[in-house]
Amino acid sequence: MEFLSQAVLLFKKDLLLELRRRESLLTMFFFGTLLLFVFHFSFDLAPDRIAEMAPALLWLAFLFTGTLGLAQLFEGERANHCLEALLLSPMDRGAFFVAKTCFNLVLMVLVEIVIIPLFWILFNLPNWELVPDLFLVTLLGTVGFCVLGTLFAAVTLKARARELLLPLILFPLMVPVILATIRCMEAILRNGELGDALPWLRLLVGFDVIFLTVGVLIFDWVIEF
Amino acid sequence: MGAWYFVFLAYGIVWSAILIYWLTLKRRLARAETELAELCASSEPQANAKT
Amino acid sequence: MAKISQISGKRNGYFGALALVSILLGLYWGLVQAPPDAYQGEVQRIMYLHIPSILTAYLSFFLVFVGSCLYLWKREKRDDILAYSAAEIGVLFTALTIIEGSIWGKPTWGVWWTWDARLTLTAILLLIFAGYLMLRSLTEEENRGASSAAVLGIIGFLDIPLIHMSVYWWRTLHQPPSILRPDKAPWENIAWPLLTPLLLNLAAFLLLYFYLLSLRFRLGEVNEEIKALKLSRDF
Amino acid sequence: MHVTVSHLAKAYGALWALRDVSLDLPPGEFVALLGPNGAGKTTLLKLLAGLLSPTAGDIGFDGHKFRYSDTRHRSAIGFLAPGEHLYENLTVRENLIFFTSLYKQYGAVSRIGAVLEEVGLKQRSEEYVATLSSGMKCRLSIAKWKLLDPGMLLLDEPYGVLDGNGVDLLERFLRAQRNKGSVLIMASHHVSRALSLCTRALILHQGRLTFDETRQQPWHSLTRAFGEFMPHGESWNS
Repeated sequence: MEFLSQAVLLFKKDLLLELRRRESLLTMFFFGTLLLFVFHFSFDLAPDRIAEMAPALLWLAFLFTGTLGLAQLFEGERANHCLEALLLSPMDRGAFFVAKTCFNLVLMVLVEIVIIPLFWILFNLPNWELVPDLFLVTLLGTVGFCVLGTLFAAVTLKARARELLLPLILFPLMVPVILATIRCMEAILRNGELGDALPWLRLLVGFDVIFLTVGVLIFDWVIEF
Repeated sequence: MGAWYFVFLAYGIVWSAILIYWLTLKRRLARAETELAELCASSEPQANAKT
Repeated sequence: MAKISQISGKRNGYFGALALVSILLGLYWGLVQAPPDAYQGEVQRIMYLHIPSILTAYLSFFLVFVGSCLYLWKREKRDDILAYSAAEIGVLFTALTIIEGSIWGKPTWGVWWTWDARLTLTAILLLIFAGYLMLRSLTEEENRGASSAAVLGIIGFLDIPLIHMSVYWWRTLHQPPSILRPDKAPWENIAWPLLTPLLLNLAAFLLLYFYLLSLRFRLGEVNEEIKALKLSRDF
Repeated sequence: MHVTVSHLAKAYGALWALRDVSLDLPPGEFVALLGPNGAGKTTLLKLLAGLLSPTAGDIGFDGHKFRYSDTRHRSAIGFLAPGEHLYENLTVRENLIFFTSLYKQYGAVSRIGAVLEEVGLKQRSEEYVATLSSGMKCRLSIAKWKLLDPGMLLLDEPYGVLDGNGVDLLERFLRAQRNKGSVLIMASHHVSRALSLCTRALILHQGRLTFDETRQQPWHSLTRAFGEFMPHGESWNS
């Protein structure tokens, strides 16, 4: 249970730091809305093609906002050599990974809570009652993104051109999550419930579980000097 | 655009790429081994001198 | 892995000669001896190149995975050299696979690039490989780069089945899957007379692959020895 | 805590930062690590702290070989870099609460108030660390390690920014730790201060251990060995 208490401790520290500096959340939020406007101008969403366009646009917005969040993820540790302070301590590296993943997840979920309804308003889409289901699927996709994103944000911590390298490594690995999330959202939009997109949902859940466990196990070598 | 054109195109590209890679690999290996030989040669006398 | 590194220069030569002979044999059999395919005609001969190079690409990704796991576990330089040698050759073969795939696609589908499941999968594989090599070269500190690349090697390999599934499901939504169907092994749905050249070429490719790998491995080891010698000289 | 170091070596690329250092430090040993800049002092400290993986050799705590992944030994390792290892955007108290719970010293949380009083940061305990002066930050680091009470405390040039009673505070803390049986290794250029506290002196030169002797009152051998590195004009009462 020590693992959990350390994870909670680190998570609270990150939240406190974020409340004090308030830079990641606001920048991610404004970046997300900015992307929505950009999409609105560049695509004329004919009502009938809404079903397959909306999920792709939403998910693209979240992907790029998440990447922005990942770049900021270890900033708190970078200042004043705090990462060294954590590595010095008897902290379980897996707990550190879980804390960082949950922190980034919370940031992205907060952004998504605002962006999805805003998306509905901007693109004046009809079926409002589907938003909760959509949000659930997006949540699963975001978990997958945060797990691998945090892992590779830590891996590229010491690399040159960090901000460029991270998306380059991350996006090919995210292909299953991108495809699965968009297919599930499309199914929900088109016929109200998952139906034939269930295997996609299983793939998504499998992805999250596999890489969360692998991440916790492997994080020892990722963060070590 | 006979079918043979595409076959030769594909085979040509693949085998020339592999050939080029093989040659560069050979050259890099040769250069590395000569450097190794020089290092061994130059560090031998020094090692003896030191003992 | 110790076996490969013991192959001295001379024995490497025999290995190379053997690979060369089998390549020429495969070429002759595939291009001249084998009858053209029933409905695809001559273009089918690219298949003798395409399937072996895909399998070698998959093999090299597996070797990267094995090398990365061993390196993280035992921290021996040798496993790391194996991993990035396999990665380097893997990138070459994956790129060639994509080129062959598009050349083969032109006469059969009339377009240079089709979002066929196999080609998309190979393209993603190439991106992951490229990410692996980029990560290794952009990380300054030596063994930090090695362990970061090892992590990507492992995660990348574990991700392949998921990518494979998602790309094929995505593909079957739009058009029926092509020859390399996931449910049946490639050689089941090919007529017998075409099979022997395919297997011959496959053997040739594997021999070539291991020959190149042993050369690249040797290069990695020599570089390592040079660094060790320089270090020990001013110890 | 008994610290043993055998044939420790560290190379960055083709350059040796540290070559074949072997030490045996019984509990209560206070080592003054001396030597010119770039002699490998910080590298040795970081290797002992487990922040760097050595190219060769290994480190043992109370007989157990130190491995990087196991965090058992980590709670006993202290590394005082003045002003560093503190979260700038957390307040003084939050920093201490965070680190004491991270090191699982839940008992120490109640002593935070008293320790802050000692280091003179009592009235600033709710301020952000970023607003503190570097001297104050150094005192906060001292307070932090006073609470965590490590078995081995490494110090990297702690005197840099401390004022008069700051130095007294630090030296009282170091003597207390020494009497408690923990091993202290201090890398410093304030030779006279370091020698007045230490029980043993090491001199590192270009990564090599050129001098390793326990303290004697007229320390002529040290004067000779250290002569060339001394800033001319400065002398110390060894």
